[in-house]
Amino acid sequence: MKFGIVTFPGSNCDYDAYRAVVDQLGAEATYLWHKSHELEGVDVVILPGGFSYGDYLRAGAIARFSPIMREVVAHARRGGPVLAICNGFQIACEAGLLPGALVRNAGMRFISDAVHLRVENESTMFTSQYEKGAVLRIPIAHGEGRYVADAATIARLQDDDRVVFRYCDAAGNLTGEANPNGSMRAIAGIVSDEGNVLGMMPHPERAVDPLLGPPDGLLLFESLLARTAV
Amino acid sequence: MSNVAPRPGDPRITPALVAEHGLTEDEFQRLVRMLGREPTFTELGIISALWSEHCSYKHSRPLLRTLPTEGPQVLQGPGENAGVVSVGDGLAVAFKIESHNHPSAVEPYQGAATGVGGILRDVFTMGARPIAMLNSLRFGSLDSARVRYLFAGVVKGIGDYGNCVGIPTVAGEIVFDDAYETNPLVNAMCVGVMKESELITAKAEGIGNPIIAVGARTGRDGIHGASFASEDLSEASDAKRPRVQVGDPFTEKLLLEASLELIRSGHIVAIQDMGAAGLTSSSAEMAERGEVGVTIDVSRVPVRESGMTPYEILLSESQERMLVVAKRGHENAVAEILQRWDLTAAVIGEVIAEPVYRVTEGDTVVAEFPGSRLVTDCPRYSPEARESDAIVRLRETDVASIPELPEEADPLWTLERMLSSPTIASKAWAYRQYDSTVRTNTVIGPGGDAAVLRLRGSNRAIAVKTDCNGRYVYLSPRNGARAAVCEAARNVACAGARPLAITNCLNFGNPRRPENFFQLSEAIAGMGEACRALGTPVTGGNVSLYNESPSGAVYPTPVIGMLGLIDDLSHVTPATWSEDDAVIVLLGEILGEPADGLGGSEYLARIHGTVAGAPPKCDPELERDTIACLLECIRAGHVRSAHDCSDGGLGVALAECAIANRSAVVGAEVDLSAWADVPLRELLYNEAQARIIVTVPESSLAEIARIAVKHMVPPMVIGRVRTGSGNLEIKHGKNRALVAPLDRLAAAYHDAIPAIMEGSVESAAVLEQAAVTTV
Amino acid sequence: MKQHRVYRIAVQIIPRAGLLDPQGNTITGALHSLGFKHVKSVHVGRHIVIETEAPDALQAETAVQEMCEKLLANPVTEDFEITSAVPL
Amino acid sequence: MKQHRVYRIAVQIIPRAGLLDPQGNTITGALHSLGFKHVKSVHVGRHIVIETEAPDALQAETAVQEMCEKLLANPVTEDFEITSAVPL
Ligand SMILES: Nc1ncnc2c1ncn2[C@@H]1O[C@H](COP(=O)(O)OP(=O)(O)O)[C@@H](O)[C@H]1O
Ligand SMILES: [Mg+2]
Repeated sequence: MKFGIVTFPGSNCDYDAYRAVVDQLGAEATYLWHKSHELEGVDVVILPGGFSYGDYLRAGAIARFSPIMREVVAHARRGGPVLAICNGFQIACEAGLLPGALVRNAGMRFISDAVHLRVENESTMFTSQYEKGAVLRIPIAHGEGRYVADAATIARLQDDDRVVFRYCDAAGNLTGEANPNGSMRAIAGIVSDEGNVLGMMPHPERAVDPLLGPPDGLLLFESLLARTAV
Repeated sequence: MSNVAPRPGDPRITPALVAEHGLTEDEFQRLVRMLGREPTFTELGIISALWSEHCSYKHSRPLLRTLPTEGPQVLQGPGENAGVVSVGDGLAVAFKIESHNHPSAVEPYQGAATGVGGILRDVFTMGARPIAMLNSLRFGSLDSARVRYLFAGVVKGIGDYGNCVGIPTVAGEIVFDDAYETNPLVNAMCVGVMKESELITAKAEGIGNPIIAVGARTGRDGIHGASFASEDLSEASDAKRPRVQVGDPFTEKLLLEASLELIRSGHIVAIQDMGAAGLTSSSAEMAERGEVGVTIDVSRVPVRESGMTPYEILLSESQERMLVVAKRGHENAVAEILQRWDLTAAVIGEVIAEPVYRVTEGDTVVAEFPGSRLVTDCPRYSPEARESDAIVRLRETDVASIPELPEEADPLWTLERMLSSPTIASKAWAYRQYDSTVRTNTVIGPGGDAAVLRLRGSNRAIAVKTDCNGRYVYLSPRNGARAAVCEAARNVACAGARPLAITNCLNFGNPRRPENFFQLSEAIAGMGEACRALGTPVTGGNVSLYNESPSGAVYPTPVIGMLGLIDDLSHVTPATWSEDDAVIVLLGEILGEPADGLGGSEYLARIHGTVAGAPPKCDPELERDTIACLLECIRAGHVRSAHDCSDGGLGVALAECAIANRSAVVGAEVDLSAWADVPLRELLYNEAQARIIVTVPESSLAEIARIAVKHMVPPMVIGRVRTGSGNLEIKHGKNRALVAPLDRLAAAYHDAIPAIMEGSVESAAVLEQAAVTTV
Repeated sequence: MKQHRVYRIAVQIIPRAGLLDPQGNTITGALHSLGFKHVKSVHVGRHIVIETEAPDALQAETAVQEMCEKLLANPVTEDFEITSAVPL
Repeated sequence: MKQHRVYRIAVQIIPRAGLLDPQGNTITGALHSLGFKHVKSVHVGRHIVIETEAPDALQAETAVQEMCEKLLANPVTEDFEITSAVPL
């Protein structure tokens, strides 16, 4: 299985995603340049974190017009897996791959911390190796991570079981304090209609090496691997 | 030599204009002698920047020469953009610290942000990829609204810039003291890694090679920043506000990637940041290092605004710009790499054989200096050094006789008050705004003693930390500077690292005042002594003098940026307790010795509002032995945690071991009854140096004792970790004990700064004004 | 071909009402603590000034309208309004 | 005492001319690549709407002026302008 990691101007977690895939997962990975029109035959696209175009207008607003995004959208329409992390999530929303938007954190500040996430849906291609309700500890690092959408969208996400991760406390409870950015319904990650695009603000690629902390993000990548192994 | 004539429209050179440029009459005469004629306005501007302290080190160079700069690990000592040391396995680390004090005093957000940007460029222009940022900050008391605004703005500026570029900010220190009220200190440090073979220096070479300006366009911002950094802050500084530089971290990220690609491409011979004094100093320094001449045509420099004069173009400190010397004929290849990163490049000059520094505007020569003397031939001063009588008196104050406050009858009150001192309290409010885990190398992030970053491609890691206690340096400069080096060394050692080398940032007052120059020369002497004892050469640094405000100079603050090497990842050691029943052992300076005075302590400052007494004596040999002992214990696998005593002494250090990790607080029983004849406040709050609290399993005790004896370092067993206990209990003789509930200690330590900052008007102002996006 | 000239168009981009507005609330709170007790509410949006060449004001505005729809405003969370268009 | 009523005051805050405007530059570049080649410059500022009680429009404006100086605008890097003041 081959992962393609898009580098936009200002991406800075592309390297981390690459190392996670290659060093920890043992899979193949390649960087995809934002000006390119080629997905180079990759199976999974990762839209990585960072500050594409400095997040200067709105996080993700400019990057979604990059030439490569046309190919990424086509890949997604074909059912190809897209893992959109942090700034990637913001880009995916701007590009219409996922509903809603990510706006400034409720506390208005950038937050860097390790937070707890509860796995809400273990049946997606990104979470099949987790147990439902599992509590993960994963780093976040963002200033615009508050997930918002209109009521109808929120209801649809809920009804279709498309909320994949929620912010919770260490025991798995959804509390006000456990929601770091004020996201609606404590949403930390959602999948697209077809289930093949996952957007999440926390950084699973930073939680794969036991040297750096609990490797709770590794199963997410392994879920993707397991899918094609079948 | 060419004919240099004044440019139409240039102001006439008058004594007033010369003074405005910060040149003395003597310096002006020196310039006239150098040129053999009157300077033009442009030349006056150039010299004013180059002869500023910031660029010329005219008051500090002779002193800096006394520092040890060599060692087998040193690949590049002082003099380049950053120092470089070998860390084994063919890898090298480049690191440097720099100040951005005055810009941050005027505009905290942009001042701090551009400080981060500048030091990043210093590191990646050496060929190293930045992997970590640190900082060292000083503010006045948080009781002041202006200080809260500065603090909030500086922290946000550091965070926004580093986060956007994608370099983790992993460690630092923040001290609050009235001495820094109007003149905050903002020092930023960057650490990068590279293969040893990738090292590049900023030496212009090769006659006929083109000089290329890369990156952002040149605007009118920050003109004369270097001389601004070299004068006292005053009311008039307010009028200098248009000098504010605005940072563009997005362009910086592109520059970083493009520069590393350029360096690896083989198309260039040198690259340097256009930092302080912009194009002027970068081009002059590159020429000087390469012992060649250069010619620059300002009309070819891409500008942001129309009608910019040569003077303005040369002295602009617009950010995110680099100067590159390319190989002749490789201009297109260079341009291509830059284009890929959406950056522009313009050939603006050439390396020439003729030994001159020449600036033209089209065909007209607007400035010309003979030889490479521009940089080397600057004035040198050794002003009078005399210790202030007032400080001598302060140092000789008998602080032991200061009576306890009535509240201190309850020792828990005192401990809580110490832990909630903003200088001691958790700085998580600040570092939670810094991405500390991007690039996935951060083994220990902010919150421990030193940050630890793994070195990919090896089983090694580095530990880094900045430190300085300005109060010690104020009361006793030589000893205080020694202590700064030793504290930084202790901190990296606690994380499991062998201290390897330092960078430093000398934040002092106006050197023309004898008491300030005394502090500067003594501090540099003390720093050198400690570095020699510890075997940590100085590989670079920065001098920031004139840190004064109407109320006087700041505490002399020689901030040390320490780099340590961990040979094996299994040696990485946490600061906080976790293992039940582990034995708490104190290594180093014996408890209850005369060194245990309260002079210069945080206790006196916080509880009694007093800055006086002789600060703890720093003995670099004892520090060296204590560190060696600790490292041997760690390497032998005996140590579960290590944390040194510093601000707030043993009492605060014990509490930190218990509660610094708030989600896993751990109690302990400590027994200091063996020292029952020493007053409890002295035992707990004296800040004796060379003291490290380690926890070890019972079974290791004998081994620890053996290792300690070998290093002639006294080990003192003082207690046991009790994971089940909700208290930190400290016995002190019969019937006397401090039983401190962990939740109260944790609240004091962790909530102190948020309680002041969250919801403050100044915080809101910073968040509003710095809003890049306003969704 | 018609002669182009430069127009300066100002746009306001305003977060849609109904969304949690921490920025407005924070400022309101801060203004109250500064003594501006009479402040009832604060809302913050973006103010964007674009200078663009166009044959006439109408076409300049149309172009800016399009820029807003495509890039400058987020249709999920923001409304926009062109507030002025003047030739330079 | 004079009767208070509520005024809605709008303020524009823009980065001071001559200062680098990375945001504006980046957006200009983005608009160019989206095909809006005629765009000469973009500057992004904030648009703040404050509703406050005051005895009359003048006093409402004076108060907002003060709010800008004390809190809303950065005195070093930004200029502000009150663009409208209407009673509600
Ligand atoms: N400005 C800052 N940026 C990042 N980390 C900081 C900052 N200030 C303090 N820290 C972190 O907080 C912890 C405590 O710092 P400090 O009190 O200076 O420790 P020590 O007393 O061991 O020198 C350290 O991990 C330090 O890196
Ligand atoms: Mg320490």
